[in-house]
Amino acid sequence: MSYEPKIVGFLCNWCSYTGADLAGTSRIQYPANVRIIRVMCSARIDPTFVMDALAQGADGVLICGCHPGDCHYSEGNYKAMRRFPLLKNLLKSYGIEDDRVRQAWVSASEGQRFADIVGDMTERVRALGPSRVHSTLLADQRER
Amino acid sequence: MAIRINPKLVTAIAKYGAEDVQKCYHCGNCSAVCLHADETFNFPRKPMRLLQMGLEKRIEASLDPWLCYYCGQCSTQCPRGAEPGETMMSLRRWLTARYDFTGISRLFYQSWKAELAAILIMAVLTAAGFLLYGFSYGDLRVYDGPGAFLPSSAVHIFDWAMAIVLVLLLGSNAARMWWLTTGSNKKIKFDFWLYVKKLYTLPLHFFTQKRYADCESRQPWKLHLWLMLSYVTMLVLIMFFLEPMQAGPDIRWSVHALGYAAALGLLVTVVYAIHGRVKKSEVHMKHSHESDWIFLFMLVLVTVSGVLQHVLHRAGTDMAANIAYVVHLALVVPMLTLEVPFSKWSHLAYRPLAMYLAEIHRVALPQPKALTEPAELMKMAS
Amino acid sequence: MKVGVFIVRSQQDDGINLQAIANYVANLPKVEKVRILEREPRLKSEKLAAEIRSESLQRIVLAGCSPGYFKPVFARAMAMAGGDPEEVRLASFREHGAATVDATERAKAIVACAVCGVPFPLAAEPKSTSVNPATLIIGGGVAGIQAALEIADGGKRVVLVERTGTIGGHMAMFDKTFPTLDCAACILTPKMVAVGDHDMIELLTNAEVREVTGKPGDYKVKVLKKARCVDLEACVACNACSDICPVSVLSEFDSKLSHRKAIYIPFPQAVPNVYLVDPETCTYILTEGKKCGACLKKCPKECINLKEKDQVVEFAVGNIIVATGYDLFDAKRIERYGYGKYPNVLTSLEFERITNASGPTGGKIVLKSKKLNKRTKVEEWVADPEAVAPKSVAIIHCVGSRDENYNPYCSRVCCMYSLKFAHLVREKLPEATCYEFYIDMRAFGKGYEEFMERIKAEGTHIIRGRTAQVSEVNGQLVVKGEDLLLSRVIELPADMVILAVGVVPAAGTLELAKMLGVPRDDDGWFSELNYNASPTHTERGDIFVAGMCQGPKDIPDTVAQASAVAAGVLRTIACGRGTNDLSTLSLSDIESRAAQIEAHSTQVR
Amino acid sequence: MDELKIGVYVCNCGTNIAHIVNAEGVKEAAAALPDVVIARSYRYMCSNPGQEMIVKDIQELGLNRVVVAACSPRMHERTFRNACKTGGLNPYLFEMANIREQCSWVHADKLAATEKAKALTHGAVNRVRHHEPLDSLTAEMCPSTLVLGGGIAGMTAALELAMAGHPVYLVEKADHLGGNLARVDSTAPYLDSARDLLTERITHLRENPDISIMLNSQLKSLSGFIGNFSATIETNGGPNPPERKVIPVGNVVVATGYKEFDASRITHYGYGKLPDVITSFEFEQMMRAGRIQTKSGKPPQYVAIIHCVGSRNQEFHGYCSRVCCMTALKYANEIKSALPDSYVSDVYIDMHAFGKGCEDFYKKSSEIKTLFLMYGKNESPVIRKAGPNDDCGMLIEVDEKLSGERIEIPADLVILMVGMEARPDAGEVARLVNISADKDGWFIESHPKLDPVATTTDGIYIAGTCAAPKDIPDSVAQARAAAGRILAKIAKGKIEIDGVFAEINEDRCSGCRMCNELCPYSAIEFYADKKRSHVIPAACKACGACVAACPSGAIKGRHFTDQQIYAQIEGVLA
Repeated sequence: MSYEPKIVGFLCNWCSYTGADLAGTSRIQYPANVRIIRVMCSARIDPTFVMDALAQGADGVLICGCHPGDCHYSEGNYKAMRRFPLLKNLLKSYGIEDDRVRQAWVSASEGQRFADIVGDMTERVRALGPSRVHSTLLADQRER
Repeated sequence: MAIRINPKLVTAIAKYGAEDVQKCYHCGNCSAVCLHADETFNFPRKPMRLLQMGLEKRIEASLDPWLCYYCGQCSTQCPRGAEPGETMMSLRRWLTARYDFTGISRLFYQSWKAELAAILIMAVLTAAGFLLYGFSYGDLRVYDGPGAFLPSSAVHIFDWAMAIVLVLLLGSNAARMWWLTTGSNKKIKFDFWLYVKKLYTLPLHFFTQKRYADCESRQPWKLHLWLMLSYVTMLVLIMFFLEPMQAGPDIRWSVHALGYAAALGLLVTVVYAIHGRVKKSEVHMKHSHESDWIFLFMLVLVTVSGVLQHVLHRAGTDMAANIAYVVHLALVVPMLTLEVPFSKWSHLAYRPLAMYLAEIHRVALPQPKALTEPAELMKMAS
Repeated sequence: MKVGVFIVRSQQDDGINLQAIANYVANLPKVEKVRILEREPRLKSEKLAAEIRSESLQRIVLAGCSPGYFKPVFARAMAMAGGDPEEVRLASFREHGAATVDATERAKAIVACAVCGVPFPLAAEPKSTSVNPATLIIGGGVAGIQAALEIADGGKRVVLVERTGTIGGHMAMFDKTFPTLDCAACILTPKMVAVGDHDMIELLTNAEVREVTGKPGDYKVKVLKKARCVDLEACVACNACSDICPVSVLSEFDSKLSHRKAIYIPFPQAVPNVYLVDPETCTYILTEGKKCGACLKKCPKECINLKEKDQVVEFAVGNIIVATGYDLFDAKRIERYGYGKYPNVLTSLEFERITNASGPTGGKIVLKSKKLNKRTKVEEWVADPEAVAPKSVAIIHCVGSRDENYNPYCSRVCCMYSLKFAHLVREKLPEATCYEFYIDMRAFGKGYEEFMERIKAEGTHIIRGRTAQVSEVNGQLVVKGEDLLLSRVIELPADMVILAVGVVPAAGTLELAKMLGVPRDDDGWFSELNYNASPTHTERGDIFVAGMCQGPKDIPDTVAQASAVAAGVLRTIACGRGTNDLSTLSLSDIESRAAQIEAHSTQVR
Repeated sequence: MDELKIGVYVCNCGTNIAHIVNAEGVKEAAAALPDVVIARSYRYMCSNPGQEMIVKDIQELGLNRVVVAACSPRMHERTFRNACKTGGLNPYLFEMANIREQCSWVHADKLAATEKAKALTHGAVNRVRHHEPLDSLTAEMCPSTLVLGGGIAGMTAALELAMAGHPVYLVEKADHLGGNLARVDSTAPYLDSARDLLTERITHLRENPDISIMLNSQLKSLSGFIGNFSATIETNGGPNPPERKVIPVGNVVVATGYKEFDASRITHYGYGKLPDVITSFEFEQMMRAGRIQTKSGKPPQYVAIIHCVGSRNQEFHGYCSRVCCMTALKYANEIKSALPDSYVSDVYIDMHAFGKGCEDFYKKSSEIKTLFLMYGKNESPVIRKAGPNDDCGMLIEVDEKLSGERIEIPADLVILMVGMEARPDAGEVARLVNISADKDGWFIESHPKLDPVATTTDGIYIAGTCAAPKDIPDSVAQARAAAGRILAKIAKGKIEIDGVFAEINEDRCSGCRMCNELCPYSAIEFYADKKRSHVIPAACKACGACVAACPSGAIKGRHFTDQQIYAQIEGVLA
C-alpha cells in the first residue's frame, strides 16, 4: 500500500471548523489524511503544538483560522499570522521542509476551499515523503 | 472665466410652459432614450441643466431644442416627472421670442391676452380695409368677373405684399438665429462652400421632416406632414393660382381638386390635434400652452371660413360668399402676419434652418467619436 | 396668553374634517382666532405680522397634516410683531398618527395640546396594561433573530414564527456584507444555531400568523403550522430522502439558479437543520399517496410522514414584534432592462448566490447557461460552475427605486451592495471590466465612504448616470446611458448586467397590517409611532416593528432596531406594565392632561 | 482523584456513518484503549434511547469520562453534555469525536475513513482523560447604570432603563440636557418640532424618580468589570469646589455625541472673514430667532448652501456625516417659507436622501425651485466678495459637474453644512471606560454588523453619534438597543460566567504584562502591588491568545489546556 502521510489540522472553532463541517454537509470529498483538532481561535495555537505534532509523527501540520478581519475575537488571527513566520524560521532551523507546515484562512462558507487545501497539502506532503522529524527530534530530546 | 448663473430664469420660463424643469435630478435617462440626441447634440438633459442654471447665453447659442420633435419618450420615462419633452417645447417658445428682434413674440408668449387682442385689431383693420376697397371699387353682390367686390387681381397683389413682409420678418429672425447659434460661435469659421453644399438640407427637412419620422412612433410625423403639405398646397394655390381658384361658379378641377384635398387635410389634422389636446391623449399633447390653442383655433376658423366662401360662391349666393370672403381674409391676415413670424408657426422656418445649421456644426466642430471602450472612458474621466 | 390657530389645508388631509376642528378649537380657552389657510397658501411675514399685532397674539399654533413648512414664515412674522418666535407651535397630524382611526378626533387632540404648548406624546400617554411575559416575533430574518436572542437572553419566553422552512432570511443568502466584507454565514449562522437551541425560544418555521385578537399585553394569536412532513426531533439531516426523491425543481433559496428536490433542506446550514416537503411538487402528496413515496422507504429513522396535515396552534403573548422584512422589486416590470428576456441580466440576489462560496457555482462568477431538466424536458437557464466567466460586468443602480413610475423612495442598501459586487468581480475576475451606473452614490454609513474610495481605486468604472436601457446587439448585451460628468451618451458592452433592484414591503404586509391594526405609510412599509421619538413603536400598544418592514435599512441599522425593540419588550415585562393603544384615550382625557402639564410645566429652553 | 473510567459511544447515525466507517471496528479499537471500561456503538446516539444508554452507564458503571464519536459537536455537543448532567456527571467531562461531517461524509475510502475515525476517537479519549469538572461561575449584576451624555441618545437610553425600574445616573458635561439637539429648531425630513421632542424627553427624565441627573459632571475614573463597576463622577457646580462622587454601576452607556467641524479650518470659504458666511448651527439660531438676515440686517435675496464642509474630503474627514444633506434641504425649505422671494442654491456632491421620507423631501425641495448644483469631491467652491455693481453680496465660484461649466453663484448669505467630528475628549473617554476609538475618533463597536452597540469590553455600550454620524431616529434606536442589552443582563440578576476561561497561575507569572496587551477584551488586569497579572473571568472570552503567548506558561486555558491538546495530538497520531 502506498505511503499515506498523516496531517494534523488545527482549526479555529468559528470559521474553519464550521467550514470543514460545511464540506461534510455538502459531501465534498477530500483525502482522509488530515486529523482535525478544534481550538477556539487560531491565536490559541502554540508553536509547540506544531512541534509536538511533528514530534509525535505527523508528516504535516495545517493551521486554519478565520479570514483576516473576520476573527470572532476581532484580531486573534492576526496574532496567529504574526506568529507564523517565527515558527517557520524555527522549523527551517530544524531542517523541516517548508511545505510540511501551512497556514490558511477558511471561512464558514468555504467548504470547497477547505477540501481543496487539504487535497493540495496532502499531495505536497506525500511528495515530500515521510517526515524524519520524529526520530531526529526524539534524539535531540534524549540529549537534553 | 466663470459665468454668472441666473436662478431667476426658471421662474421666468414658466410663462413659456416649462413648470417642472426644476424637478429634474439629472439621472441622464432622457438623453439616453432620445433617438435624436447624439455626440454633438446632447439633449434634453443638457438644455434642461442650462435652463435650471439660467445660462441664457448658452441656451441662445444651442440648436438642441429645434432638433427635438417631442415624441415624449423622455417624459414618459422620466423618474421625477420633470417633463423633458415639454421643457424642450418651452425652450423653443423662449428661443422664438429671443430670435424675434421686435419683441412682439416675447409679448405674445408671456400674455395670451395680448396675442388675442393683436389678432382682433389686425382682423378688424383687415376687414375694414377690404370692405372699404370693396365698396369703393366693386359691388357686394358680385363675386367675380367685372365689378367684383374683391377681384382676385387686387387680392393677389395684397397677398404678395403680405408675403414679402412676412419673408422679411421671418428672414431677419432667421438671420438672428443663425448669428446666435453659429455666426457668433468662434469655433465655427465661416466656410461659404460648406453652406452651399449643405443647402439641400433646408428643402429636404422642410418638405419631408424626415427626422420626425425617426421618433419612436411615426403616427405624429404622418399627421404633421399631412398638415404641412396641405397648407403648403394651399399657399401655392393662393399665391399663384388665385385667379382660377376664385373664378366660378362652375368647379375648375384643375385647381380645385388640389384645393379640396388641402382643405380636407387641414380640417382633419387640426381637428385631430384639438381633440388630442383636449383629451390629452398623447404625451406630446398633455401640456398645451395658450399659444397652441390660439394657433389651432385660428387655423380651424380660417379653413372653415375659406371653405364656406367657396361653397357659397358655387351655390351662386355671391353676396354671402363675399361676406364670407371678407371674414376669411380678416382671419387669414392676422394669423399669417402674427403667427408666422412671432408665434408657433415660425417653427416652419426655424426647424429646417436648425437642421441645416446642425449639419454645418457637425462638419465644422471637432467630432467626438462614440464612447464604447472603457479605456477611452477612463481617459475622458481623468 | 392669547393663541391664534392657523389650520393648513393639504392633499393628505382627506378624512380629516378641518372645519370641525376649527369649530372645536375656537371654543378652547385662550384661543383668540382660528383661520383655515387654503392649499399651498402664499404667505407673507409682513401681512401675518400685522395680523398678529392687531390681535396681539402671543402664541401661534400651526395645525395640519405636516404644517412644518410654514413655521418659519410665522416665526419671522412673530419676531416682526415683537413676539417670541419660539411660541410658534406645530400641531402635525401626520407626526402624531392622525391618519388612522377617527382622524378628526385625534387631530383635535393634537391641536389642543399645541394650544397648551404641550408636546402631544406627553399628554397622550395611554393607561398601562398588565403584560403576558411571552413575546411573539413575526419573521425569522436577522431582525427577528436578533430580537429573539436579546429577549430570550433576558430570560423571557419568545415564539419566533417564520414563513419559510428555515430562519436566516435574506442575510443567509448573501455572500459578503459591506463594508467589512466579512462573510454573512460566518456571522449569522452562529446566531441561527443559538436561536435553534435556546431554551427560551420556541421556533415555528414553515408557519404563518393567521389571526391576532385581544388587547395590548394580552394578545391571542393563531398560527398556521404548515405540514413539514418530517419529524423535527428525529431527523438527522442525512440527506437520504433528498437523494432518492425524483422530483427536482428550481431552488428558491438559490433564487432559481440551481435545483432542489421536493423533500429538501433550503441550505446546508439551515436552522432547524431538518428537511421539509414541498406539497406543491411532491408526487406522493399530489397523487394523494398513489405514486412515489420513495423517501418514506429510504428514511433510516422513519421520521417522514407525508400524510401530515397543516395545523393551527393558538397561544397568548404580551408583546408582538413585527420583523417581516422585505421582498425584492420585480425587475420584470422595467421592460427596457430586459430582465427575464436576456438570461444574463441578473438581479442582485441572483448575483449574491452566484458569488456565494456555498452557492450553486461554489462562488465562481459565471454566465448563466442552458441546461435540460431531465424530468420536465424543458431547458432552464441555470448557473453552472463550469460555464464561462463574464469579461465585462455592468451594475445598474436604482432599479425600481427613486422613480415615480415604480418606487419613489430610495432603497438605501443598493449603492453599497453594488460597490460590494464591483469588489467581488474585480477580486475574482481581475481581467474583467466592471461598470457602475449610479445617480447619487449614497455611501453614508460608518466606513462606507472609505469603502467607495477603495472600490474606485480597484479600477471599477463608476459612472454617474442612470442606465436607460439594456439591449442585445448580435448576441452582445449593450448598456446605454448618459455619463453626466462627461455629458456624453455612452453605450458599453457587458457580458453580465446586474440590476441593483430596490426593496418593497414583503408579500402579505397588507394583510398583517390589517390583522394587527398597525397603519402603513404611503409606500406600504409599517408606520412607526413617531419618526424621531419612537421609530420602533407603533400606533398599537405593545406591538413593535423592527428592520426593513418599517422602511429600507442596512444590517447594522436593522440589528440596532431589533435590539431597541427588545428593550421595549424587556422593559414592559420588567416593570409588568405595557402601554395600551393610543386610541383608548378620549379627547377629553388628553385635553385635561395637557392642561395639567401646562399648569406646572417645566419649560425647556 | 480516583481512577479513570471512560465510556466510549460510537454513533452509526443510521447509515450516515456506518456505510463508510466501520463503527464496530472503531468501537473495538476504543475498547482496547487504557481506562476505557465500556465501548458501545448504536444507531442513533442522539435519540432518547442513545442518551439514556449514557445516563445508565454513568450511574451503573460509575463512568467519570464520556466520549461520543458521532456528528459535529456544533450539532450535538449540547445534547450529550446534558445527558451527562442528567447522569450526574459534570458536563465538561465529556468529549466528542466528529466522525460524520469530518469523516464519513467526506471520504469514500472505507478503510482510510475507518482508520481516521479510530484516530479521532483515540484523540478524544486521550483528551478527555485530562478534562476537569468545570462549573460556570456567577457574579453579581448591579442593577444601576451609568449613562454618559445627556443628548437625545443618552436621555433615551436613561429613560428606557429607568422606566423598567432600574436606577440610572445620567452624567452630562454641560449645565443643561439636550446636547446638540437642543441647538436645533426643527427636524428633517418631516419638519417636525425638535423642541417638542426635547421637552417630552426631559419632562419624563425629571419626573422619573429612578434617574439622578448629574449636570456639569464628568466621569473621572471607572474600575471593575461588568456588573460590578465603580465610577467616580466629578461635579463642579459653579462657585463651590468640585465634588467627587463614587457610584457603583453594573453597566455603562457611552453616548457622548459629536462636535461640529470647525469651518474656519477651510480658508477658501472665508468663514470668520466674510461676515455673511455662517455655519449650519448659526443658521439654526437665526431660525429660532425668526430672523433670516445678513449682517446688515436685510433679508437675503440669494442664499447658498454648501454641503460636505469638512466631510468627504481627504484633507479633513474622509467620511460622510450622514445628516447634513437632509438638514440642508430643511434649510432650503425654511428659507423659501420665510422669504418666498429669495433664491436658494444648494451646492452638493451626492444627495444622501436615503431615509424614510427623505427622497420625497428631496423632490419637494426641488419643487419649491431650489437650484441644486453639483461639485466634485475634494474640489472646493471659492467664496469671494461681489463687486459694487453685482446685485449680491458674494459670489461662489465652482466647477459645476452636471453642466461642465465653471460658474459663479450669487449669494447674500452662505450656509456651510459643517460635518460631525469626534469630540476632542473622545480619546480620554475611551481610555477611561477601556474601549477603543478608530482613526477618526469614533468609538469602535464589538461587531460593525451584528453588534453595533456593544463594545469589546463587557458592560460598556455605545449609542448615538459617538460611534459614528447618525440622524435622530437611528440614534434613538441605538440608545434603546444599548438599554435593551442592559435590561436583558439585569433581568437575569446574576451574570453567568461559562466555566471555560483562562486563569493565571500567580506563582508562575513573571508579571511581564505581555498578556495584558494581547487580550482583546482587556480581561486581564495587573496587580501592581503583587506584580502579577490576573484574569477577570467575567470578561474573558476564552480565545486562548494569552495562553499561547505567555512566555512562562503561567496561563491555563480551561478546557483547552496544553495537556489536553498534547494528549489529543498524540491520540490522533497514534
